[in-house]
Amino acid sequence: MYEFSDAPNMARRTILKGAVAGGLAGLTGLGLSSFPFPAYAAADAKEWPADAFKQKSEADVLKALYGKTAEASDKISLDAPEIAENGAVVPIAVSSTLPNVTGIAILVLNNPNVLAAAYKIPAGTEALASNRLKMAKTSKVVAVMESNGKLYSASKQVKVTVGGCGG
Amino acid sequence: MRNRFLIQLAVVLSVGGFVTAAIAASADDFKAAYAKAEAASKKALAMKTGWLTTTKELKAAKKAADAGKFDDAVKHAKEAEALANASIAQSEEQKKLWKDAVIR
Amino acid sequence: MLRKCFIAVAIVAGTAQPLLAASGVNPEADRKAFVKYFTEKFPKLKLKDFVNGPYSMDEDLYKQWVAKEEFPPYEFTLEKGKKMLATPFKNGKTYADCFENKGVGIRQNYPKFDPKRGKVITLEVAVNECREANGEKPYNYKKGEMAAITAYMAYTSRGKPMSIKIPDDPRALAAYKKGEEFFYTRRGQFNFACSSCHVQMAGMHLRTEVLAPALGLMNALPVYRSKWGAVGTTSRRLTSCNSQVRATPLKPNDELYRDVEYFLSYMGNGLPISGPGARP
Amino acid sequence: MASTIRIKAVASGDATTVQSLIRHPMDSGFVKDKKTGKPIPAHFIEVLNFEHGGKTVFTAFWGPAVSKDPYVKFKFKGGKKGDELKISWVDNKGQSDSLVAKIR
Repeated sequence: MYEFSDAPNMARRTILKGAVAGGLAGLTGLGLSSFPFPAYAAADAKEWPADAFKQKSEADVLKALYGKTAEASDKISLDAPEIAENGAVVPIAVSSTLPNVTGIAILVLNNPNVLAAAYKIPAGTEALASNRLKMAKTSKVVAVMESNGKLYSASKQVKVTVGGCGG
Repeated sequence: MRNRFLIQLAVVLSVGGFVTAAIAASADDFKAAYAKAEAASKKALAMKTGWLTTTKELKAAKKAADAGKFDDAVKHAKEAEALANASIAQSEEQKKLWKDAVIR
Repeated sequence: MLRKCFIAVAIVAGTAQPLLAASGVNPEADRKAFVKYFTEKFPKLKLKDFVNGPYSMDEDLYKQWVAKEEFPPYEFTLEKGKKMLATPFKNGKTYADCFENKGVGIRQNYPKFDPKRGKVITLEVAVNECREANGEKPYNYKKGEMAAITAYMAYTSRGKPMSIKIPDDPRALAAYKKGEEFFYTRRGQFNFACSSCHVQMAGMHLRTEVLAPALGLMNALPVYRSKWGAVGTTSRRLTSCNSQVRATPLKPNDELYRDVEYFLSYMGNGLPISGPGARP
Repeated sequence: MASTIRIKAVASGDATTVQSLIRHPMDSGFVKDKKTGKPIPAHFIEVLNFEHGGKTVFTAFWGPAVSKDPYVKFKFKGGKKGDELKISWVDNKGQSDSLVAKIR
């Protein structure tokens, strides 16, 4: 089981600092120093929004990621289970009919760090993302989309329980 | 059927509890109680009817004894012995009773 | 003359109904009762869907399963198993030399009874015997390599009906009977038998989990469990179940585990292999 | 070493659906090692990028709450059978991998 809640805040911060440093050091490992202008758009650790991944509330995550607040929208579909079969692997899919979506963020409000995943959606890519997330406990899951420069959100409560004699 | 078994278990456990409450225990009391518990536990394991809770109580007994808390140690050892004996009784009882559960 | 004839009839009848009169063991009758019990308990469920356990019984769980099966988390384990099956041992031989059809599409025949040694051979035992015969160390019976190779072997058998044979041999029947006894025997401080959860309470929610029916349970093994984040063997499945009722688990590959697998696999005869299955 | 990246990219009509599974522990940093009792340090993919025809079509930014052996699915306009799709990732320890796959 994932013992998110056991970790003290201090340790969490230290880990994140380490993560950022590791990410930057990784650039040399990637060989980017010898190819300062890579011919293709490789995954670039510099782009990772470290600050947003540290935040503990929905508002702070959105501020760090997009610098604004979201309004609820029924044009976002958030497909998540009522009861997660296991908090280690919760399939969550989001899609939307909103126009010109440029970014998607998925937040798990009761996780120690609220932001689970953020996606950059270039023009020509649909407003859709499906992934599998860890959930420490029962929580509201929030899907946020940036459309025409504005933020919209939809949410759903997902129940998480510990395994028993099941299966 | 199951209720009867659980009642037996509850009785065994509470008797174990009462005995230890009265007198302060010594290291020797612990050794004697632990040896009995260990023997019962070994017998249960050999019969493949061990309970995880027996092992847990044995460990707790040893830990308490190491800390010089012999009252506690004896209590845990007696509990372990009671659990081990209950598991053996369960196995004996099930030798016949399992047949009642079979889908026919 | 007449008497001889009677004896001949008795012998013919004896092969058709293995030791029925002598030992009172009749696996086929047991299996029919088993299937009847579960099909009556779950009248809406198709027989072949029992092998998918709780996913066939709860829509919310079913959707999560389908989402994961789009790109199953055990994909890497399957690849590993496939590679292992094709990689020669130090002596140049491979698993293909130990198994019929080179180990492909044969999972439904295990466990099988070996009349020469009078032993039940599970697929896991067969893998380790193959390794040892070729001078390799046996694998751990719970996870890792053993789970990977048996997962791939099961994958190549998907859809094939489970085909366990219990020959007319007192040792085979005794193993079957011991397996049956293990299955129905209450153990652990919770005083639960395998059958408590997977027969009487099958399909019910325990906390929020749905208990898998015993029918077809072995057809899904080895199994990927979300709570393990990995594929585990039959031994791992059984040790984990025993622990949950606070019983001290037996050693992986214990004789009783092999026997219960033999019994329960026979109950799943005719149902398709769905291994490596996935479970919460 | 076999690639850590698995891709299913299928063109249908005017769009391509991409599913990817990556072999990665995605350690959150909050789970303790059962043997040592010490937390397993966080180790997770931070950025995952998909490129088609010289242009990025999807970028994922992941934190430690993404499941082990992470999965992602998205859909982009364009792309036809036989086209190349380039996938690359980098994690918080600076490890990385990339793969060029063909759209089916």
